[in-house]
Amino acid sequence: MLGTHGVLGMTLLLLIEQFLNGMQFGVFLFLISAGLTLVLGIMNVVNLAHGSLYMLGAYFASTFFGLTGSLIVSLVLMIPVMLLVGILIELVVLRTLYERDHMDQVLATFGLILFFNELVRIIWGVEAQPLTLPMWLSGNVEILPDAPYPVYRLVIIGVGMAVAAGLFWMITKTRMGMLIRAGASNRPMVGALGINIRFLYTMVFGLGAVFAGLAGLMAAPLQSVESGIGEDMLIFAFVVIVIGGIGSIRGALVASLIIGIFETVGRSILPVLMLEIVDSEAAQTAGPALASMLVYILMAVILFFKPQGLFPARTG
Amino acid sequence: MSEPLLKVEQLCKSFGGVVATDNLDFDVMPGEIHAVIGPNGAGKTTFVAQIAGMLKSDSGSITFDGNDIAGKTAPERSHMGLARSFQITSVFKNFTALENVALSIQAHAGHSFKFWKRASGDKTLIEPAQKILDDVGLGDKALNLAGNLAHGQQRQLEIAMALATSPKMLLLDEPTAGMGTEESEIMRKFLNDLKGDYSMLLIEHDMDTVFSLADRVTVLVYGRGIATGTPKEIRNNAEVRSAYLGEDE
Amino acid sequence: MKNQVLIAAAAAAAIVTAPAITAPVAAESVKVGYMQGFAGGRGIFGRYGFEGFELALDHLGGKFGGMDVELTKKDTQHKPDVGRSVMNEFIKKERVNFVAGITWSNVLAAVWKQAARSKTYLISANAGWSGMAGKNCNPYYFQASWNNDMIPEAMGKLMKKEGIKDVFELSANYQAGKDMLSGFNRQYQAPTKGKILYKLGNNDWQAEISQIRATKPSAIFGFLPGGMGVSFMKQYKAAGLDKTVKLYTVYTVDYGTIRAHGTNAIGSYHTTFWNSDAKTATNQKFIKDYIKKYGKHPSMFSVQGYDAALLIDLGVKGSKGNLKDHKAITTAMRTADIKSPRGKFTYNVNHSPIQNYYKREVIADADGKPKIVVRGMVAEMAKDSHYKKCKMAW
Amino acid sequence: MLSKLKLSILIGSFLILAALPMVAESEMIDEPFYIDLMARVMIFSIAAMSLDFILGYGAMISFGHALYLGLGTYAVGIMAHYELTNGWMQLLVCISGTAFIAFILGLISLRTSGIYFIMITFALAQMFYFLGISLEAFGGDDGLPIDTRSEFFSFFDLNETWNMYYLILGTLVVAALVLWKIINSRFGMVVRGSHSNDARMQAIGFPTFKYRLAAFVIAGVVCGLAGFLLGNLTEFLTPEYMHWFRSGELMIMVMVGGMGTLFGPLFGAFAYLMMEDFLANFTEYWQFYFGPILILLVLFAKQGLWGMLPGKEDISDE
Repeated sequence: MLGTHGVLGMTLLLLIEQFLNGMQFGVFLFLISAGLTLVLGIMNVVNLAHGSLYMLGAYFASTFFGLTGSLIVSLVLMIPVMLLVGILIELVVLRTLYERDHMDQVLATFGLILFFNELVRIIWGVEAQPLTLPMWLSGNVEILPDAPYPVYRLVIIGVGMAVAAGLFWMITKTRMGMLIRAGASNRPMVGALGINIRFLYTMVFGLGAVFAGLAGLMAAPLQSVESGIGEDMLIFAFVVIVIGGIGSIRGALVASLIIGIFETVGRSILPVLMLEIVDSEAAQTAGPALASMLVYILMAVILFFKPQGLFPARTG
Repeated sequence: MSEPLLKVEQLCKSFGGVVATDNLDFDVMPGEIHAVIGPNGAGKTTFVAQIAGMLKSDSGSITFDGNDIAGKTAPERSHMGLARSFQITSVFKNFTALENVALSIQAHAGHSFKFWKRASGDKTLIEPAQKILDDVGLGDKALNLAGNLAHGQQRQLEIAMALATSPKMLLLDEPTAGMGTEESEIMRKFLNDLKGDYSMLLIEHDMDTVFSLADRVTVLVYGRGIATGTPKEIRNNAEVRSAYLGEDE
Repeated sequence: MKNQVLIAAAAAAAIVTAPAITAPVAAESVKVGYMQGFAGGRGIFGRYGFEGFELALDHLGGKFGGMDVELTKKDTQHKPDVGRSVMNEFIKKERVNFVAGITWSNVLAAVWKQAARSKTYLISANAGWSGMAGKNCNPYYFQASWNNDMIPEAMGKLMKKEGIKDVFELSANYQAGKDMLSGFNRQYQAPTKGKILYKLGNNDWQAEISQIRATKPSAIFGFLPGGMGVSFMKQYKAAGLDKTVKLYTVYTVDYGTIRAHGTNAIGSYHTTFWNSDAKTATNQKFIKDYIKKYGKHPSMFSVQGYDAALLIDLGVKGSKGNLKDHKAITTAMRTADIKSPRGKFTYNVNHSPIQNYYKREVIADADGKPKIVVRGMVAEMAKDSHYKKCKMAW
Repeated sequence: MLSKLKLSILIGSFLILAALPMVAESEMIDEPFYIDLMARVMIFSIAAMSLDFILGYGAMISFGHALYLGLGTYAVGIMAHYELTNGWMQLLVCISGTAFIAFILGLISLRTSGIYFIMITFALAQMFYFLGISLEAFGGDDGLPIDTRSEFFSFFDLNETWNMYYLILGTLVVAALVLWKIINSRFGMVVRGSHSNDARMQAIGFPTFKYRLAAFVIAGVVCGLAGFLLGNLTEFLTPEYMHWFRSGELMIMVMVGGMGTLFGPLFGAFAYLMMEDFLANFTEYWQFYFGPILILLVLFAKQGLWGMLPGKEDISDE
């Protein structure tokens, strides 16, 4: 299909593999976006500092792993710590922002980004932190012929799916989920029911922080743990949430997969495709340039036709 | 008999599975005050939004002054002579009362791509605005910030803004909402003075206001019109009494 | 009333005379401005660079060419326009004689003209923008590091010498990334199995890894700076690609990042200008004192900062105390007669170093921890490829 | 009308700015450095003011406004690169180019509102940032030196510090006056009305979308002019000017100065840039301190510097 131009040898098999890679990346994006869409949708707060929570998760993972040598123990240790961090942020900063406009929220949480980026450098130093994939997770399995796939990436898919399932269950089946939904659509009513909405929000934010931290922990063995890593992820997460529809878990999942596949397949195909169309120096750079703009173009197109995203939440 | 000014036929709107407007037929004759009442969640606000053009209807037709307006935007409907007030007071709080009304006049005085001349010094806007304020009894409050006016005055200002668009018909969404008895009384008198000059579609909660002002009343329950008639007929309608008035009184 | 007038007059006099009092003192010292980006994750280069610079100043007893030093350090925030503002302040307010530092090519491109116009010496402790090696070369600009494409050129030479028959090229889709590739290919001159220009800030490499695997190259040549390199190395290892494809990188592995790379980097190769294993007294003292002062191993950026300071020292010495004697300063600095940890280097016509490049490998030490070892010289006294465009008279 | 105090502060500031080059270069002071410093501050003042025009008055929270700053520099830089150094021509291209792009982007983003609007402006600006990085012909991320500054008149050489400075000051004054006129015009009333209640505006008969779009374009063009000046001042173009961090900074300047106060951002830009400079030289970890300061400002000093001054900016109390 893509011809034999193939310096990149883009065969059908590779295309399928890239598709899988895209899905895996999508699931990873969902991990990052899940907590953010909860906070954004339910509390209607723009939280730019979500990326910082992701970064903190990665740093804690590095430290705990360094101390214990076990990723699972690190996970167990990380959850209460991130919950605490989330609760603290909510109590100190976020709480005062609920009644403010989005502009204030953007600026205040921008302040949080600056603060956390430097905080980690003060505590952990300027160098990137170590965390190497433990042996038992570093194997490969051959899903497609001649293309061994890292076990750890399958683990990420598993965790992402588990989080998705857990969230659906929580939102639809549990009392907390019911309160969250009710709180989103009618705050005074929930208050009137004698439920402490402030406490509820604090817990939701704490939960969001745990999810962000979990994403950071899962990413740490595959990515550099350093100051500022949250921002790139934050941008992706926002694109996901906006495309999916703010506050919709289902939307976040679908949009994550769309973005993951679009980004991954797009950036591997586009440069080849461009060369196929015009074989020149210009195409050599235009391909990658276009690929890096791809998700933003996709977002603009989707929002042009569906200004509330693919799955607009009914409330609001 | 003359043609109705507003004629609504088989109007429908639903949100997800919830039906908000259910095959509604409705009309307002020239000069008439036609009130719509109904319990909470009956779909009154949805109905107003559909008439005003804020919500797109699923099906059905809306004819105003002989024109089908179903496909028109809210500003277009305003220009055709349909003016509305809001349930939640929505005057421009940072503007003075005079500027609020002047803005309304401006909306109907050609396009506003005029970037240079100072709007608040523009006699063609200010003078008629002052006159309307005088008419509604807010003349001496003209230079007060709208946000600083008393609640009842803000509601009056809102109607003044609607009047400033030289409408054929007023769409009033609970003009006495949130008012005390005294303020309600003033508003009632105020609307009574306007009676005859304008056709009105009046959404109202306060039964005294409805029964003292309306020529006709339609009762809305779950998006359906269950009865239409004179206030007296409605008061004596058994179905209405059980569905609505019974609970309310 | 009278008193008040007197006080006012005295105060006015003090204000007027204040600059006059400080002026003569200033003339006896060398004023140096150090500008680099220090904030955020990218601040690491500035940190190492300045530490090297400080250590050199220590070694020189706090003096340049025997003169007292007035050092002003400013943060450019990694922004070209802030860099320009800082340069302006250095020149017009601090009235410095020398400016050193600068991490990024774009900051260098934004500030060099101001320095040249005002005849202020500018010594790049890192940024190796090719524009400076070519048409913009001038008597007031000196390169203490390298030109962007020289390290990849050395890599190209190395991989050719080692007989690697084909490579997959991985570089960033921005200017430096493209410079790296052209530098590499200038020397390597063999077929490539493929090339990817990735997006700045890319962190998920699985798609690239799949693509590389599909083309079955013998080796990868990668320009993967900072965190992107750490991420790539982790994912390259996790995907098991290290078993079939060798990895050669530039600007990716160094002492500043080795801890973060961990065991992932073991078995990879890179080139650099600094023979960190050299047994020379200068190099050993540099490393020992650096570790003593900062508690960590110096990186190549530290060497660059260190040498930038030594170059200023050299220039001041040449001026014999007359900092207005630009001819003497330039002539002295052109000799590059300094005790650099990297060993001897000389200057080309464009003030770009002619120096050795080395192959380094990451191996596992006795504890299984990663260790950088030098595997010999790749290029001896190599010149950059832009100097012919420089029309500077010596 | 402005209160007496505010008017005097404005006029006073203007006089100080007008006299600054002479004072700074006088023998007594001899600190020409301040001329360049203030030139840069004024450019960001213009940019922040243009953002406030849509943000403070039109409630369009654009998180990608720095894009237009970048576009302005590209307009100068690209033309200078092809040796088209006629300032008038450059200005024309800069204005029409930024207007065109703002129009297209406004068409897309103004369909959304709230968080969606914030995010889409953000994403679109990032898109251009990445485009700039990959434009090899114009230096990619390295940026491109602008070898020749814009040429307007033979007697007005922008390489003269004073000329550059007064061009910027002049642009600032003109931009401030024009925007102030616009805000108080019929058009301005529509934009401000749709800020407080867009549904109400539509109900009284304003098709607000096109007015908001026009405001968005005006803000883009004014910010583009700031970029035009920035390119000339720094003799350099770089995609970095379009990075989202810059957009965030512009928002901070607006907030520090006072949202919806047009003249506030002039001082906001000054305060922010000075604060950045001060903190950055105080510690490498300056953002560690600046973050919390920003949060405190948002929480407790929302009205901004300008808003703290007595006298409400209310057009009616003439």
